[in-house]
Amino acid sequence: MLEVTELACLRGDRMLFADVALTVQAGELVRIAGPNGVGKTSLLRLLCGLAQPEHGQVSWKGQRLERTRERFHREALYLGHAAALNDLLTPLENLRFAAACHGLGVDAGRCELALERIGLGPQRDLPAKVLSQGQRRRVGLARLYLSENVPLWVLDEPFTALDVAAVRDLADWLDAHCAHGGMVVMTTHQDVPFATPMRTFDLAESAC
Amino acid sequence: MLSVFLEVLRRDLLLAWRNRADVLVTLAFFTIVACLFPFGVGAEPNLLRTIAPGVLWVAALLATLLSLHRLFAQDHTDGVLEQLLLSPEPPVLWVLAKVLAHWLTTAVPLIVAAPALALLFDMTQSATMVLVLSLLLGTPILSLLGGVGAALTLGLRGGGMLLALLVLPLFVPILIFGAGAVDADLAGTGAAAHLMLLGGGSLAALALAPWASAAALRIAVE
Amino acid sequence: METGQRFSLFRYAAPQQFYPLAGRLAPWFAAAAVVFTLIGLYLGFFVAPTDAVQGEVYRVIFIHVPAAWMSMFVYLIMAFWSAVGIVFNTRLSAMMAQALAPTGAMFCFVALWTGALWGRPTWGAYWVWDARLTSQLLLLFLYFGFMALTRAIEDPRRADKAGAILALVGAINVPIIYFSVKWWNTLHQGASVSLTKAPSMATTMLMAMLVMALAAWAYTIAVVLWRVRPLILERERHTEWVGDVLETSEARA
Amino acid sequence: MIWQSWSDFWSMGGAAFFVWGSYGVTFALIALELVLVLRRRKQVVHRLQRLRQAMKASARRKEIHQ
Repeated sequence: MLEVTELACLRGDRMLFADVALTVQAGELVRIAGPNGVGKTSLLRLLCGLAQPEHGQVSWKGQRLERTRERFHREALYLGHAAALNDLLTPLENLRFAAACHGLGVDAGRCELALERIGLGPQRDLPAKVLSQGQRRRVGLARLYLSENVPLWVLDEPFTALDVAAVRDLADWLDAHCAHGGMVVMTTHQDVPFATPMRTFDLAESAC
Repeated sequence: MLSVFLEVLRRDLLLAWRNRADVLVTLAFFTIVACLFPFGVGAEPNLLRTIAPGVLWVAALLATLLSLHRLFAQDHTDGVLEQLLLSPEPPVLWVLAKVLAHWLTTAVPLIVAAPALALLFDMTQSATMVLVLSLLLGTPILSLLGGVGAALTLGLRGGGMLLALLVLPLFVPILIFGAGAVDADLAGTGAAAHLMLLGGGSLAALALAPWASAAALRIAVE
Repeated sequence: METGQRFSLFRYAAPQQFYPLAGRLAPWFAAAAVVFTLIGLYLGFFVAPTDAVQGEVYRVIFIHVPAAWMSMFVYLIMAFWSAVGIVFNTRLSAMMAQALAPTGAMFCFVALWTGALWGRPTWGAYWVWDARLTSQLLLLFLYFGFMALTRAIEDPRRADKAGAILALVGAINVPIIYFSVKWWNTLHQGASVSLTKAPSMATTMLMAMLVMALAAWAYTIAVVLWRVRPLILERERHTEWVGDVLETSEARA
Repeated sequence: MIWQSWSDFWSMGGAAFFVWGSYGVTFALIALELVLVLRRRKQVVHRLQRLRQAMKASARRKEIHQ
């Protein structure tokens, strides 16, 4: 489904990695592993089309990403380091905006539910600047509870700054997504128990 | 298609409202710059009438320039820009929405304030009318072209000065035709040609600038 | 590292071939520039007659006009390479654009400087807000903007693309700036001041000017080829061929 | 012949400052540009050679380790 061939990434002067090949099938959960600075985030950004590879290509459902950009963006979700949260808007407003931009026809009620699910029900109408680091993270993650119909999830360290219960709940949700034929590609430094057999892709082997 | 345009427009207007001090600061800057000139060149009414169109246009230009960095900077730092670029809709749409929001929150207050400043410079009523019209037709180009500059300099050290260096030369024709319109009206030759050129320029900028901005934003987050 | 070399070799064949070619061609263009300059100066100072109206000072024209032409051509060529870079995603074109900019800015400054020195005895002022001088000044700012932007961005790929977009936006604006300034100038000053010279120019004068223009072309090509070579080396440093180039020059040293 | 003598040539009919000022600055700028371009090439080659040697040395060290 998501296919990566001969991918190479240049960051500034440095060739981070080269010759990366990776295929993610429906229902798979793939963890990108490797030490800091090996280019995990860069790889995720290449996978979701935010950056252009130095060499090689990313294909989605057999088509090169450049050719199928609109469809791919409809069918992929990327959550990066930054929470994509504006400080002057409330979590609810932020979430609604993010969902609308992604082309998800979602009403306010579902957004409220998603926020409750991630444990932000009471804070949903506070300006985002008063939230703690973990709470800010959760606003971004709340999008996952709106995106069950988006097949590919690309997640950069989704478990950082979450408490144990939230990690548990999120892991269950990722499992459910894979069980329904979704795909998850993520990086994490935490050992999270998944029901889905997790495939680990060690990026260090392709590092230059 | 339109939903992302409307969502971004609504959000940016809401943000401008929550952050309305920024809008007021731009407006105050415009007023103060315009008011500095009489102190510099003397308060002789005939002189003031002659320089008024140029002064007000230069002030509007500088005020727009100062507000340009707001266009994408916040979204760039908090990651919203990435998410917008990952939207399935074409980037031109939401770029246009952001530029429109910028125009509505920066240029429109200036245009509303301009007649009051025109009074300070003892401009005639018809010249004031033409000034407002020329601002109305010309400031969209400032926002559109400025958007390209803001996108190109996004996240760079010393980006503000660089932005000025990039866009001010490009603003010169707008200044010429904008101030020229008022001059032409004062000279009795009619401002229609200038205004039409400004309008045409706005349309051309509307057609081209969002593409350049979108391309520049794509490479800025890479 | 090894894998990286393989890929870049495969994809960037063009710079690899262009680098030695540029090295071979540049001296020839430089030699041509010297020859043309000598001929042009000889024609300009010893063959072209004294101007009936302006006297000897008109001889500034032999650098002023070629420099002004060159400054505009160079911007157009920059825009052309930028467009090529955007459309075909070739990296060499962006390097060419960046190698062109300083020379274009230099010619732009020369045109302004000689225009000012020429203007003083002819119009009685170093600077008049003439349409050509003014748009030349704005062109210089466009060059500075391009150079400042490409230098301010650290990531070379982003610098290339951002520079290309700016060069194109500027190229669309250059004619607009020129005509708007011209219009503004006629409105404000009347057509009394203009750089257009005596109506009939002696053939020898024209010849000298054209030869100097050729010299400017040859010089520009030579210096741009020399400037693009280290740029190529820096950008392609991961490749094997750059390693070979470095080793041979090491052995020679 | 246009010029009666060399001093006549250098005085340019009284416009010496303007004519020679133009040519002088132009050729000075061209010379400056050439110097800068050629020096830049030397600097770049030197820097890249040093980088290369450093990289080679670290690769050798790695090999020895293994």
